[in-house]
Amino acid sequence: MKYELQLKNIKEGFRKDVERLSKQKISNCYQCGKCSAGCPVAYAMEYPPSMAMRMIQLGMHDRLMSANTSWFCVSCETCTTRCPREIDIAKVMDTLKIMAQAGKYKVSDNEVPIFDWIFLKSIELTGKIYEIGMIGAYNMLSLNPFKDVFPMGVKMILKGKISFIPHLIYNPLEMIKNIMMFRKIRKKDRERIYEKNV
Amino acid sequence: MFKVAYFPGCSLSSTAKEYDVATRLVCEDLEIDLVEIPEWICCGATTAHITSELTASALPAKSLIWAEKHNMTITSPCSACFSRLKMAHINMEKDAELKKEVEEVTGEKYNGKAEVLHLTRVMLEKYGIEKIKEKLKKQLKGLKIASYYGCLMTRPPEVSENDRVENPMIMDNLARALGAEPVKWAYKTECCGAAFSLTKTEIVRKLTGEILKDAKACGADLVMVACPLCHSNLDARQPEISKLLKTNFNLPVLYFTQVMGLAMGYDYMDLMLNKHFIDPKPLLKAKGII
Amino acid sequence: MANDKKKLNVVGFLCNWCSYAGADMTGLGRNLYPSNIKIIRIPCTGRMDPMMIIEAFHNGADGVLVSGCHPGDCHYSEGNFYWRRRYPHLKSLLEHFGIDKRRFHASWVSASEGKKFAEVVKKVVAEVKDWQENG
Amino acid sequence: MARIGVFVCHCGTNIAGVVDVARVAKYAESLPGVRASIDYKYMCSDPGQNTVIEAIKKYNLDRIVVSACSPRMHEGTFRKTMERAGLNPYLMEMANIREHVSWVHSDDKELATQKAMKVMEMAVAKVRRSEALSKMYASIEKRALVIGGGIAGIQAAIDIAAAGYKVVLVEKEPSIGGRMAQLDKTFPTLDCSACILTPKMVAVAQDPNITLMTYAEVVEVCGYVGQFDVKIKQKAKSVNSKCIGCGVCITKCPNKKSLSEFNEKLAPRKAIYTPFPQAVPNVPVIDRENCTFFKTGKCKICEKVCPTGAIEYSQQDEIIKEKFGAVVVATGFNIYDHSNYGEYGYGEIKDVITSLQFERLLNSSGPTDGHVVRPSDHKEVKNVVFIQCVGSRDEAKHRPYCSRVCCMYTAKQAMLLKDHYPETQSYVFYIDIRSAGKNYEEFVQRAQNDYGVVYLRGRVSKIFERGEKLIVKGADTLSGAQVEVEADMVVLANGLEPRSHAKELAQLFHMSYDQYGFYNELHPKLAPVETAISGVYVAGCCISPKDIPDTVAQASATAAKVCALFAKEKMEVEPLIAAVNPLTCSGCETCYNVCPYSAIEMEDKEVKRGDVRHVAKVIESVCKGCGACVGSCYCKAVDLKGFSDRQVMNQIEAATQELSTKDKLQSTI
Repeated sequence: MKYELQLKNIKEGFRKDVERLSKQKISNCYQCGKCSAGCPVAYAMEYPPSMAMRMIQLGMHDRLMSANTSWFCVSCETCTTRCPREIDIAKVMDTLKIMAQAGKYKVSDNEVPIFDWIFLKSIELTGKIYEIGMIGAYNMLSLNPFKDVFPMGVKMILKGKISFIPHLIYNPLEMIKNIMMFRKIRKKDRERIYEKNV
Repeated sequence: MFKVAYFPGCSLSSTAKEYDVATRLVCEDLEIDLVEIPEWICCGATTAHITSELTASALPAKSLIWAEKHNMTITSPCSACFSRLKMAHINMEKDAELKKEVEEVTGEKYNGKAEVLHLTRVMLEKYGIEKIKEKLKKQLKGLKIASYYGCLMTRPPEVSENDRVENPMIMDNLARALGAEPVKWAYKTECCGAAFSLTKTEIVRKLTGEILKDAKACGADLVMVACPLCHSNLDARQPEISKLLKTNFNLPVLYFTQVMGLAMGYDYMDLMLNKHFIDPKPLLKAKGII
Repeated sequence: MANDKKKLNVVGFLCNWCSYAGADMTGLGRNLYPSNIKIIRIPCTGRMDPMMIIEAFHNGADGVLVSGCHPGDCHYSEGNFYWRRRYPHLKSLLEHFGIDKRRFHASWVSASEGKKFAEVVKKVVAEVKDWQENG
Repeated sequence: MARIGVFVCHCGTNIAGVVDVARVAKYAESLPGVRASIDYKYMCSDPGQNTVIEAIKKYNLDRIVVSACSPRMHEGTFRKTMERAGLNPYLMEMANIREHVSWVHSDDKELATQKAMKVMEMAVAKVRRSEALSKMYASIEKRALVIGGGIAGIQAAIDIAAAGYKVVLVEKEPSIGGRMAQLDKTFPTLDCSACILTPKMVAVAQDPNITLMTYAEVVEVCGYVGQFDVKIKQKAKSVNSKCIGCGVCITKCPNKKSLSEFNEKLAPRKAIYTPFPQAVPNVPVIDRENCTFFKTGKCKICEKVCPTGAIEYSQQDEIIKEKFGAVVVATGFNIYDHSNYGEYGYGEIKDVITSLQFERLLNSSGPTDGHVVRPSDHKEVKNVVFIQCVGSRDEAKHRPYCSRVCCMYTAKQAMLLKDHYPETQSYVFYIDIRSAGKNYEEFVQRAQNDYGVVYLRGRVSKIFERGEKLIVKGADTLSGAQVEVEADMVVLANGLEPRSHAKELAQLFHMSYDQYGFYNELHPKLAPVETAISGVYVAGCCISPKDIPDTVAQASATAAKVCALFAKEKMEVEPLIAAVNPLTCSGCETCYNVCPYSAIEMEDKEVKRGDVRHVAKVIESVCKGCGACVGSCYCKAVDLKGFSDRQVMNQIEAATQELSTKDKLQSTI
């Protein structure tokens, strides 16, 4: 694998985006690999976390953003807790996902973003999670309509663990405030990620 | 009687109803007044912080602001909700700009005064383990309990503020206080794959499988948890994991308030133990607890 | 560096053994700080005559910093204790005279704390600037 | 009117790269009293100094300002230059435009140049008020104190004694030998540590010039170079000089509840003990905290069995006062306590041990007679994992520095293990291998190639117990793989840190130390064994982690410094001291009370004819020039030479004035 070092990728662009949005000093990483050693999902990642940090240092956004690494991060914070250089690696992984989902870089996963969209829509509209609607919608959109229906889903319903009626915020005024809040957040997020008016 | 702002979280009103019920029962006995935050909204869970930093802070902020206004410690029995509440509090403390933005979108002011504690700490530290012992009706003799803490209740340390990060003992101490035998095992803080339950189920099966394997190998009769997400992975997914690993774990997974409830004399149906996929009845009968 | 291009003059009195050496260490480590501070070397903070500080303000200094060894680490055993007792009295006296408290500072910087010295200067300059701009 | 010369140094590009030195020199010409100003590439060099001397002669200068680096660096150099030019050395001031200007304001050359001009102007203002001071001399007590009986202290004591001077070696443990005595073998030669150390220990004991004080601590220090008054506490050994070291008391002592410090708590020791069989002096001490007699009043077995009647329960701690001319501090190191590493088991997993414990296990006179067995069940080991950088290069644990010796000793330990047990396998987790040193890199290569030690580049994330085994979860960043090793024992390469009491000792001597407690040398390169306190020298790991050869080299260096000091009959001391003007002194005795050195005495003096007053007087040989009296004098009767009120006031005035507008650019400072 050959990579042509480009100063603009190292000094600005991708690496700078990551450092700005995650507020972490990526150059601190000295590649000890403790994050990769403890990561419970590193076995499934194309590049383990320590290698991802190196790729950010060198500005290799094409390669890193088309890999599954950040999407397989389960946010267990093991890496952050044990990092000897005090880098919040989990937050860096979050940042990669935030940037991708905001459309600034490539999205290389087709499960998590769909789930995230449905999940947040559910909160936006009802204030809480509406499981069955959410699971249903997720299964439909991810083209796997019968995932987890048998036997787990059915058993869940039989045990009364999943309700068919959404739990709503009872106060309609609060609901409208909630929807307005999400609108404001989206605007601010765009400004922040694309550095408009910042 | 002391008042605590209660943030049950979405799971406790659906998939983990039994956790909510058991928690309320136990707290009533302990004379802890759980004041449910009116009109609380979802904490955003993992989804929020991997989608937008602002959302991840704004959603919990509403509850934090309510607790601050009413001068109450805010608690959640769900590790994920607790972690998000505390994380939002810490992030706003560290990042003045973020705090300003949160105040703008929520339209309310936050002074950074809310105290966020996980339910285990409210009960075992604020209330006190000795006082709990006084309320017990029976001892859970002979029950080997593996306490599973998972990620969000323990990490990162500035959020959890637990006794220690790598080998927390707070729930083990509770198990001992209840008369049970805490199991020494290695996977008590390993990740179960939580957020991937729906999206990347294979990962959950593998990680949870390893946790169950270690608990079983270390001789646990049951696993005690304090998080509905861990519970659904360890319990609801247990049959399929057993099948996958060609074994039968048959390891009941109980919420810690349910285990406390048992020692306080509540019975099987009071604590809604029937809701679990792995029925703890045979085990509890064998040990003479019910 | 937050150099204030406007006239902003801070006089720094540093003890020879800790803070002056600490400021040397700042240079060795190439830690940058605002150039508004002018350093005067004194043997020990215990030598600080309150008149010197009053003289500095009288001559138009915008801020004064006095920095010495950490309490307990004084080269002369107890010099910085004398200064530690003098400082709060002097500060309140100066406030009484109308010298804003943001203009007069004391700190403890050891010979190895090069980075800390840069931070101290940044903080002092920022406070003096705050006074200058916001009154 | 003063005739001042200003000399601006480029210091190569160190100053000139940022500051426009020519402009600084030009500006100097505009200042009152300045008769000459010259800039030169390296002012401290020989031609540079000659330029100064020539200018002094040519322009008939009577005082000068050198605008260069810190006075802490070259004040002495230029004072000598002044002498060579026939001027009083105290009519020279340094303007620090390197450490305080060019190195810290490199982001804005214009502002840096303006500040350099200002700093120079302040020095000119000060030197205008400088007075010629005459030299002072002090006598030297030609006895040296060496603190710490490790290899550094031993070497320093032997070298000083060899020059014929008396040495007192103080060690807080019952025996000298230090950390080196605990080691099995040394890298890269695999010499037996005891074999090369014990002859030196014996040499110390037998040297007539060396007084050995073990089980003793320095508790108080007064005075200064040439005349240190030191109080040493000799702790009660409970064994007197009649002891012949037969060891019967140790064998018969029934109390073995305490753990041996020397064996890193791997084995018990008696309440009456010597740390190890080759101890020097070979006299046991009673550990009173654990002795049955001292706790309950019953037992006295040691007294009964002692053939010479050397046991003396009534002994008391004794404070011994001594005078010394110089001090060598060589207090050595502790290893990092890994109980802060939760992921490595909080120090609670028995078979996760420290490197020093492993060293004791390897040692044939160690607690297991050289058998490497697990502390938990005494079973022999097969797979051993070594983890480097535990408490080193770890900011999260507040130990960001490299401990320098761990890479090497880990390789050594892995090799020694293979030598003992050819069927064992070692794994080493490392981040970078640092093997700079003669034959060091070859040594590490040998461990890998000849001894088959498996090196894995990555830190370990977690160790946990599974059954009897330890599971080590690490990574190999070179292949990108997660690595899990099933081990019988894990050896942590704990980093080095100063002894826990290092800070208190530094405070006794007023030495400076860094945030970890390592002592600061006067200059990291050019004065590596001197401290800011003249007459106090440092050697070994109390400065920074280092290996045995470097430690021994430093120890000998301190000895050279001490001998050079003692070779003089008397010593020059700075005349920067306080002086009282009896005419204005009110006799309030404030200065008398504040002086930390009792250098002020009150006398009745005829200040004017027929006017006898109670006034203060400075005892010149005692005054150290701190200025506490000056700062507290109500009537401005005391002043400090070299930092006089008029000098400092002049500096303040210059500091607060704007640059004169003769400089072509409008000043913005």
